[in-house]
Amino acid sequence: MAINWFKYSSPTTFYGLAGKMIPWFAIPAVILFAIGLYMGFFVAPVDAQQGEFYRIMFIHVPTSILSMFFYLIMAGYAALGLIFNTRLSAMMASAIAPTGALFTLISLWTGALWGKPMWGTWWIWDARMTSQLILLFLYLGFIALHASIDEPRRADRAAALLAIVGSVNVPIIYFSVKWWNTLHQGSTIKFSGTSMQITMQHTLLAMTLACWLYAIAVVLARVRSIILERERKTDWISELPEVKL
Amino acid sequence: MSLDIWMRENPLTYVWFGSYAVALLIFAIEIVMVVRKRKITLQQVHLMRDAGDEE
Amino acid sequence: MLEVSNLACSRGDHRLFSGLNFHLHLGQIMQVQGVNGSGKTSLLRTLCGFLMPDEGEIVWRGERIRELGEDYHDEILYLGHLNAIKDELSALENLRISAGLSGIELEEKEAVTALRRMGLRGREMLPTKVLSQGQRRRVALARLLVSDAKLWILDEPLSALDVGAVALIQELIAEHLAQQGMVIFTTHQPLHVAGMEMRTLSLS
Amino acid sequence: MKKSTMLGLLVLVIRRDLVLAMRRRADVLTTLIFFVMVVSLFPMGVGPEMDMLRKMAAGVLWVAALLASMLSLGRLFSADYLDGTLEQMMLAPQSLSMLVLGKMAAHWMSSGLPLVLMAPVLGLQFDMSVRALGVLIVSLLLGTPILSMVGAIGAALTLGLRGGGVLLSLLVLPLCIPVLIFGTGAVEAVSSGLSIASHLSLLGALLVLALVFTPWVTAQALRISME
Repeated sequence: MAINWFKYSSPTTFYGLAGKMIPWFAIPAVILFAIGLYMGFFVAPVDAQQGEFYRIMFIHVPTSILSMFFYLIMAGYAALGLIFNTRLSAMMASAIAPTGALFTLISLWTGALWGKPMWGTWWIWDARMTSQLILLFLYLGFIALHASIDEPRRADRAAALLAIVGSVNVPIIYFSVKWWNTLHQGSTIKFSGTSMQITMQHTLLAMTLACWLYAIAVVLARVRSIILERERKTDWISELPEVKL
Repeated sequence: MSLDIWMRENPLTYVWFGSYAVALLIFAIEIVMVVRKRKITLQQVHLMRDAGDEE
Repeated sequence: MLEVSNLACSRGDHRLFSGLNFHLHLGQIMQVQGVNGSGKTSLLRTLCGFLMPDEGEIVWRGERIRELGEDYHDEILYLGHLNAIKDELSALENLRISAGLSGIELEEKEAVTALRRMGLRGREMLPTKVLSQGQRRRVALARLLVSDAKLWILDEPLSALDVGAVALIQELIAEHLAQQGMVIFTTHQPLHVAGMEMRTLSLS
Repeated sequence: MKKSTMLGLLVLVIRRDLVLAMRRRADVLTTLIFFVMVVSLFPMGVGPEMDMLRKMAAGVLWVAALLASMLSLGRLFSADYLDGTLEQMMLAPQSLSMLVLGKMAAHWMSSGLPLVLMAPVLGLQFDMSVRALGVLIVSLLLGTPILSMVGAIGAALTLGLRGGGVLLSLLVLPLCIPVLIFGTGAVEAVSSGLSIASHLSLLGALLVLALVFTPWVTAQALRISME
């Protein structure tokens, strides 16, 4: 079956498509959040060593994983936009950035709250925490660069190049931070039990999926606004029912 | 430290309000921002269209 | 030699021109006309390859300029609004460096000769910051004398120049065309080249 | 008249930028004075205990060098951008990456190298041992060119933007963290009697990587910014 992918990569088609898709991601996200929270607080048992505190994991781990993952997705879209000159890819990249930055922020915040009861301090210069902090800087750099260039085309392309350079740098940064951390004998996060309980795994899975779906819904909603803003002078925008009114 | 003692006595409250409530609040703020941005953008498009009609 | 087909260009949301077609052959000269903001400079910058056209192609000797890259750069000379000269350097240093950037190693004697022909005798060694606006423009224009480029792309070459210098530039352009060179330029002042048919391209 | 080669063009750009730096000596000196000042402020902030200062020395010198090189990066392309020379460079018959490499080299010689030469004097203020000083110089020699090269990408991306200087630091500093880590790590390894070879070779590897990729990336960034 030959699907014309380029048809879906045009902002015109995607605008309508995204509008239809948002509920399909948003509603499952809400349901999964409800399930995940219920399981996390009422079903999952108390951990032998960490007590109730380990329950932070169910929000900390998904946001940490996804924040890194979103950076790569963002850089991927940016690269597509730069190479094939597709407008939609660049718009997607700039729509992902705020969500990615907020996920990183949540990950840092919950990490600090987890750290306090575990190590007695809000912040430790642990390899993963430090990498997350640097990741937040990279997101902020992308957003700041995009925001300070008035011409949309240059903004897209410059930010895209930065995202690509950043994603090439992420492994180097991660490796160097890890190396630095082992040299300085810092503590690292270790999970107390040898293996996670099956309910914990399921909870984690539900929460990760919920966060993922939520992020997709928000990104789609944001990209719709971006399309509307960028294409406001075109004819198809003025044909839209929400614009005609 | 009093916070340490309070934390150990009410771990669930600490976990819930400390991380989950904050995370959900951040999500809520993000949703509000996205909705607002859509509203403002639509308004701008309307304004532009009205201005275009008068020309 | 230079073929432009269906060229479209925009700045931001604003479409400057579209569906632009023209050819330029050896020994031909073309003036780009249009009111302020009609896209003259953008057209010239697109021809240099600084700007990516929205649509259309620019072909030089049968190949697209994007693919030619440096080989195309070797054959063109661009003179923009900005003089590309440094205040801290002398006229002589400026000329030798800008010639060097366009791939030509210039002897001091050759550079001095060129500057003298541009009417800068006795000012070769002065830092350009003490020169007047017109004299700086002359330093920039001295590049025309030492270049071996086929196609000259000149954006307002006559700005800030006095009558004598304008005559000199006209003379230089005539020489260049006589040697099978090509010129595309914009100007708000009249520019006459003796014995040459001046083609015009109007942007609206 | 004769045609110039790729190497000729590289030398031309380096020479030109160095001559310009010589004629604007104040700029070079400002960077150097900034570096000296930042380093000298640290003992006043943390107290004059020599044991602590000795431990901090490498980190302080490296962070100060990082900040000082950020200061001078803003000027890397902006002057050429404003007077139109950058346009002419983009029309040079050799690849733009080569010219960019030349500008990076000149930038390092006029802003990085003075810092490296100044570092031992400042290291003495922190009572560093001779061996540690030697390693510090080697690590700075390997590391500061990377700062110039990675910084050039940021300088090219922020060309002509309002508030470009601050933005430049925001973009470039996170990317420079590995250099900082390996650079200070080497000096600390000496102090604690460990082998320094791995740190310096990693720093060398980063330098090679930067040499291969950054000129091309910077050239692309310049093309984007010139549109």
